[in-house]
Amino acid sequence: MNSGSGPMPDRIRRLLERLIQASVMERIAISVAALFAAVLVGGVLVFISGSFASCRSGLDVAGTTFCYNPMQVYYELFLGALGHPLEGGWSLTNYNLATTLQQTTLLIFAGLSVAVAFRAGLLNIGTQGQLVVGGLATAVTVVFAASIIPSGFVGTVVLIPIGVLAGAIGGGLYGAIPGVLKAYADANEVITTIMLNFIAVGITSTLLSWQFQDPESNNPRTEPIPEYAEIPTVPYIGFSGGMDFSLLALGFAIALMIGIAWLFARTSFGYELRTSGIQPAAAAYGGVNEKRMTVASMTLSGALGGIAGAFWVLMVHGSWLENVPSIGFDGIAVSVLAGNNPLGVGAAAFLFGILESGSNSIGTATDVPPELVGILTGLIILFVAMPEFFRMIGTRYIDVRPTEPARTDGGRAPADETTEDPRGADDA
Amino acid sequence: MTETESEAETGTGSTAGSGQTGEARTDVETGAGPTTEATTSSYGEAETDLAVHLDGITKRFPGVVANDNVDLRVERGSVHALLGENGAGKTTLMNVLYGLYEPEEGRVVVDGTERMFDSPRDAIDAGVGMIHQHFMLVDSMTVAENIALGDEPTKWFGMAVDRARIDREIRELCDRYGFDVDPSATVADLSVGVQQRVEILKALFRGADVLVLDEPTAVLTPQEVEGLYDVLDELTAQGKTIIFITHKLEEATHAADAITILRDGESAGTVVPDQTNKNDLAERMVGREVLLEIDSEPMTTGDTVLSATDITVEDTRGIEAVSGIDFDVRAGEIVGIAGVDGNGQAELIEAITGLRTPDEGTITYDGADITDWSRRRRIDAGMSYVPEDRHERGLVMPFNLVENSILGNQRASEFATDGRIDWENVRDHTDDLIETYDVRPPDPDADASSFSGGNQQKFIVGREFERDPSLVVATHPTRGVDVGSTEFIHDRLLELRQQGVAILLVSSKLDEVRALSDRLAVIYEGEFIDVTDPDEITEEELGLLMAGQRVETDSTGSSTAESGPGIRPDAGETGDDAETNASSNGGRSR
Amino acid sequence: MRKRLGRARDTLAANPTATAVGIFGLVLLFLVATPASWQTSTLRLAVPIALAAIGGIFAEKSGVINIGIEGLLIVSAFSSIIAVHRLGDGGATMGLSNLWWGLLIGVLVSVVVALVFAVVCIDFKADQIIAGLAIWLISLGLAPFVSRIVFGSPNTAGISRFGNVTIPGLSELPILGYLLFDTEPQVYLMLAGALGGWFLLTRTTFGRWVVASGENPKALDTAGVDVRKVRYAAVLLSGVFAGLGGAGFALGTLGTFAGGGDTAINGRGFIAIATYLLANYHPVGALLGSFLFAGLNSLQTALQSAGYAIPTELIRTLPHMSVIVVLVLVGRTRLPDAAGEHYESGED
Amino acid sequence: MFTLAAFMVRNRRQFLGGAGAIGLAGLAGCISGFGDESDHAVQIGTVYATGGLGDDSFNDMAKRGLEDAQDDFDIAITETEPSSESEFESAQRTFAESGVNDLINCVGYAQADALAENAPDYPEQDFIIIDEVVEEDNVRSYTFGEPEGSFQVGHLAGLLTEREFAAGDGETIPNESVVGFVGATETPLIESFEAGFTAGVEYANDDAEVVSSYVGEFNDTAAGQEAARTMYQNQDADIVFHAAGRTGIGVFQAAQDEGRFAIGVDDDQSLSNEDFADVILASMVKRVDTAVYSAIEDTVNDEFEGGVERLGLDDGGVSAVYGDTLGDEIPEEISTQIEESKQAIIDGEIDVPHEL
Repeated sequence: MNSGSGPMPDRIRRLLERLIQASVMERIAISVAALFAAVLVGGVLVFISGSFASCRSGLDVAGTTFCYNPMQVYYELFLGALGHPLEGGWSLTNYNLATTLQQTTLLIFAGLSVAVAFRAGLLNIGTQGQLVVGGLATAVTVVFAASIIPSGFVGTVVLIPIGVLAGAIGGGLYGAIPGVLKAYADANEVITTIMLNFIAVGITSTLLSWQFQDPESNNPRTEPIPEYAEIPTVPYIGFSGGMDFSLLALGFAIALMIGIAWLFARTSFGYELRTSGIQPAAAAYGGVNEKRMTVASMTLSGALGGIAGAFWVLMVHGSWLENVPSIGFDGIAVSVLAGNNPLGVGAAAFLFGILESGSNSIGTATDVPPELVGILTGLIILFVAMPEFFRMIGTRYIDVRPTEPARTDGGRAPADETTEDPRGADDA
Repeated sequence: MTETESEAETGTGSTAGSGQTGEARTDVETGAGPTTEATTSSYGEAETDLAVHLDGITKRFPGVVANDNVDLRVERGSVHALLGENGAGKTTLMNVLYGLYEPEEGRVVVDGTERMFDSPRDAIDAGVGMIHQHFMLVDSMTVAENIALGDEPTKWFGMAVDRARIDREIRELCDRYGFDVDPSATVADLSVGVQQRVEILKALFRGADVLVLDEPTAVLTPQEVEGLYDVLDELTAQGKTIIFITHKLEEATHAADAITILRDGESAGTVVPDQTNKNDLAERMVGREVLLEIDSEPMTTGDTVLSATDITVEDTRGIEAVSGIDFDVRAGEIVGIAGVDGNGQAELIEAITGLRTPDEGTITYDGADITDWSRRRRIDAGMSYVPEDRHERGLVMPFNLVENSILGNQRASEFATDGRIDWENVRDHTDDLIETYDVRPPDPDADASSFSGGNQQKFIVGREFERDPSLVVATHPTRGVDVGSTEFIHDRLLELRQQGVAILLVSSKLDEVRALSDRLAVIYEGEFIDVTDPDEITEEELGLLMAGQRVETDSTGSSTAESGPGIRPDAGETGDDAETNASSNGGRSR
Repeated sequence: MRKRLGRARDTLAANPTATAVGIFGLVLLFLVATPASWQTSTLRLAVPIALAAIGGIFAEKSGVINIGIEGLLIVSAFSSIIAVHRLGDGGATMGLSNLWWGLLIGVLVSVVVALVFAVVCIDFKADQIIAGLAIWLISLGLAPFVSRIVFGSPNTAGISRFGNVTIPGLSELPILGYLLFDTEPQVYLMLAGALGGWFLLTRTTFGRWVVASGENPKALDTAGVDVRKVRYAAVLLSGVFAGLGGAGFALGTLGTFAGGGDTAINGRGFIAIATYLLANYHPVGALLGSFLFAGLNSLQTALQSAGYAIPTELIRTLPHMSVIVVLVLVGRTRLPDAAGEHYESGED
Repeated sequence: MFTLAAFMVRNRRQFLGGAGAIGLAGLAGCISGFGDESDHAVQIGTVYATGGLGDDSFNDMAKRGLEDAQDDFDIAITETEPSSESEFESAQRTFAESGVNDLINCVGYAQADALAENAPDYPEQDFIIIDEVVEEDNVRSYTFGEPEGSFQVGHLAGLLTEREFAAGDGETIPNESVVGFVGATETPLIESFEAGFTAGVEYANDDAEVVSSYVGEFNDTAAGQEAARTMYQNQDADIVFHAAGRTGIGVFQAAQDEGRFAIGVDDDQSLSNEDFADVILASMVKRVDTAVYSAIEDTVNDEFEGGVERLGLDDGGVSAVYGDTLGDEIPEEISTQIEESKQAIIDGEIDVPHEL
């Protein structure tokens, strides 16, 4: 990727290895543990709630009938999302897997959006709103552009990039608002972005009924975009068009994911963004204009959210509908599970793609309410948020206490940093 | 295990007897001859006369022994100094006494009774009060609320705090010890000296008989320090026992009845001030002879590099912190700014380095007006800055040294092209820095947070000095840094000066600014109260200036004339009542 | 501009009497100038916002930012309705009306969820914002999950609601009478909660410890008070208040709970957070602030049925927009110094 | 507790067995667990409208049709309740993909777009859609004469509002002729309710005023309550008709609190919501259950065909049904007039508008 620098020198590889071993491994361990813990708690919840439901045949324990089998629920959830690969007649390009990958693609964009902001130290809860606005921008732009651009292959090649760009711009501008409010009016971004989510819904539906409503439809939706403007599927190897999923979109998402990772690791902007996220004072000291960085990272974050909206329109629905599903909120879960690491977002998005798609299987194949998936999502975030919990469990069984460096010179040993405030006025 | 052992001791023998056992163990384990000698010869009272007896305290942290078998005997009604360098384990020892830490070994005996303190609550109940170096006060609360915190008397069957009673009790205490503190004032509005008194009142309110003061003078002006000594006298006269932690020989010998020295977590003996001298104390403290000598040859100064005119800066609360300061710094010259922390130094430096916009005035740099320049532009123009707060500003703690080595240089053409960082180059640069500035351990991949303060500071200094700057702004460059690193940093500063770099040095260490500076400005309440030749001013005069007292015989006036308008004509007005006024414009260091 | 606003704010804070008189004047104006139906509906709609905000004040003042307060409103609301339904709508259990049992159980469930949040944030040192979001998301899933199991639908069955409680004599007073002394129990709870919260926070030992725990936990710790316990108590208290708000709203106003989408709580917990920031952590101020947001909400309904051609969807966002406007104009309320930070005794 | 442990052990043994050579069979044994359903002759999938079950009107009516059919035929039911319009397409498709459903019920007009897209992709799959027309061979569309039914209850409201009438918990305000309409979303279908209602009110009484409010959601009872309360208190409305699914429960609550009347929709809500029977004057019943039942009946008998079926006043598809408690108290001269206007509509003498 970095064409000028030649083969990757050993030292850098070593650096990467160390980085991975030190923090990334721990993160992965915590994320996996959190997933298991959430599944476990969810399973218990399912089992117990089964005693309140009514059913014809259940498990009788001490006079109580338990109607739900957690094992069955998770079987449907995880394998149902892949189209039941362990059962007969399975094909790779099945509908359930297509749904899973469709959700994965959207969640990669949403997760990246959240990750970019979180890494910059900004808790952007507003990806949902940015997605809603970006999606509408895409739908409206493509419908308008389609009227002046020839149809067919040319239309596909021109309209899709225009649509994605429109989504990015729409979401980016909408994301910039809380950035500006934070930078120049000191308004807490958590509150403003949550409020802007509600406002996005209001504004878009107002715009819709004012101007963009499809007169043909009873639903609150925009005019459908022409079929050739939808993301095309890959012939022969891809999933069929009816499945509303394209490998090209997933490929683009993965490319974008790698691009963001590269941005963080190898560019000045990425360096400044990460520094601002960890220690704003150090970033300011290092010549970063905090205000501009706040606006820039929120804009980038919003643009990624807008792209998620664009793909929701271009790949899934072919038009923009009111009541956009909560992809943006799930993006928070994805990013948190991924430790805000762009590459981790891919894996986490796939997991949540499975949850989303598997909830259909739960709904149809079991009596357990599919809202279980929402609870699981919350539980996963909750467990990921408390690494200390797993560290405590970890240290109880394995001694993984980090080796503290001993006193390395005549100066203040690290232990003294804990006993005396390092910023203290210690005149020697 | 040790705890049960010592409990068993108490159970069987007399307290004095168990003390003997402790000492014997000291001998065997450490073999530190002088320690035992000093302890027994100069200070061998029976334990029942002791207000506090810490016996063989050992406290370990992961990887470090902070206290190693330390003994401390404090006579009732005395002032006892605990002397040692930073990191010698003084605060740790006192935290053990205050119940914040549980020692791995040793006994805590207060008032003749052995105690096990699980929490500060227990210590408070046993009559031990602690005044921390960083005051444990809630800024937004009133004096009365702070003093009573955790011990509030109540009325209406515990339903409500009995505020009248708190005020009454505080007034009684103030009368008794001669304090002048308004219970209804908000702590944030008080000067540091008064805040310290609030801390002392807080301990007294809880019925403390033993008061532990951690570095009580660190943030005080010399005049406030004198006031503190008076308070200590008053307290001991009323039968209270004082332990104070310090690393200043002067204070220990001046104020204490007895001094216990700590070095590297071990006791280096207890002495009575009359029977010792400073050299002996210093040697015990540092373990070798220290001489802070700086060879600063006079330099021929070049062109003006930095010039500030009529700079006025407001702090974050909108209060004027810097009021119309003028000065300039020439190439090959070190201009020092001395002053008690919180007199506007931080705001002034931030205005110069581009972290804060001055409300009035102009700053020129190499002839260009840079008042409105961003921090970025100032860095690019060759301004280096060693910040006061290395943990918040100077280093990104979770980043390793490689990443930290380009903080501020992340867009410099040396390390980045078209916004892409060439990490290979950066790594070479880091290796160079580590080698040249002797950063230990020499591990570029270790997180900044894992290095000791001295090494962190050396790394920052290296990064800033190797930037080929034309101006270096260094604030407290040796704060919290060990002696060896301090010397090294001083040498490097002088070397830069030799190379013709303009240097602006801010420090609260009088010896440092006096020794290094070519010209020395004293800042008080946001104004330069005087600009002097550091060689011609005595430490006493400097101390008075820092407290806002103008020197009557203006012998240094001539040196200010050539350095531009350094004195504000009206500065004298504010000079008199330092203690009460220091508070009014936010002159706090926290 | 910003500075001037900040100063104006400081001036207000420095003159509590003048501020109080000013606010009282505004309230009076509101009472005289608006129709009674709007006032009563404002009071009713203020219940979940005001009580959640007062709860949030305690948690945040103690240093734990409880952004999961929306979740607490949700769980207390739906569990109180389920409880009433299970115990028997309209009946009484052990001499106490089932509605009141429902309120108790709603509060209890909210406290249990708050306890989970407290354990996660205080003992397991989770990031408070993330953990709060998790509590919200879990509640969003739990409400329809449970009611689907109990009722076979994301929506609960309907139940009867609290009736007005009239205080003899006082209810005859002009305006104040019908507003404050002839109203529903949850409104009394809200008024009592604001006064009680104010007393607890400013006049009791516990209140002082809460403030110290949020501003400078080390100071509290060295004064011999267990910061951990204070924070636990404060977070649980936020569960109590939010529980009263959620259950009171459900039993007094909703009478049924829609679990789909944003649920029937519909972001009121987040508005509560904005409310206490606006009120600068003052419980009575939070009560008045909640009137502002609830008033906007009922204004929206009033405007619409009065036939003004403002798009419905846009009017519906009025409260949310005003939160942002308020945040921008007032600027960042100074959070307690240690809010969001973990504290461990012995740590420096 | 003991049995629980035994269950776990058994399950684990099964699981371990599943991991062994025979593998899948064991795993299947473990996951299928309890709650098995036996095979049925016919399987019906239902995708509900966004208000979800428990709305006491639209969705619950469809559900009732299913249950009635279940009583009469050997059918298995699978259901899903999407929470937003954007989920309809995948919900329908998931049912169609599974290939086991003999009929898929799409409840609600909002599913039309999605169905229009899906139906051609699954030509062998039978669908029905309620409230909207999708012209495909494998889709049967059921529409109702909502404006006509609404006209009837409008007529009733218009007649009652100007006279003094008290029954149950409610009473009218005789000197003010104002009635209200609370709708969910501003869509053509819901607006056709208002159009019919307004026409009915005007038919009864030229001076009567109709105030209307759209809440924006089908399941926001608090908003429904506030909207209706404002009408009762500020605008002196005495009867409010709702076409807002679950939001309408708020209208009933407000009516009860204010001592006024409400008119229900879809189902006879004085029966489905007994708590409010003392304020529900009447309901505009829309026999969604009949539609669902007939479609299932045809499927079971292998007689299903695509096409459009319109259910109106004449065949009882829509009708004004008096409240269970209050109906008896409605004066006869009024019910006679209602009966007359019904006939007039059926005969085409009254032209009921379908749009505002």
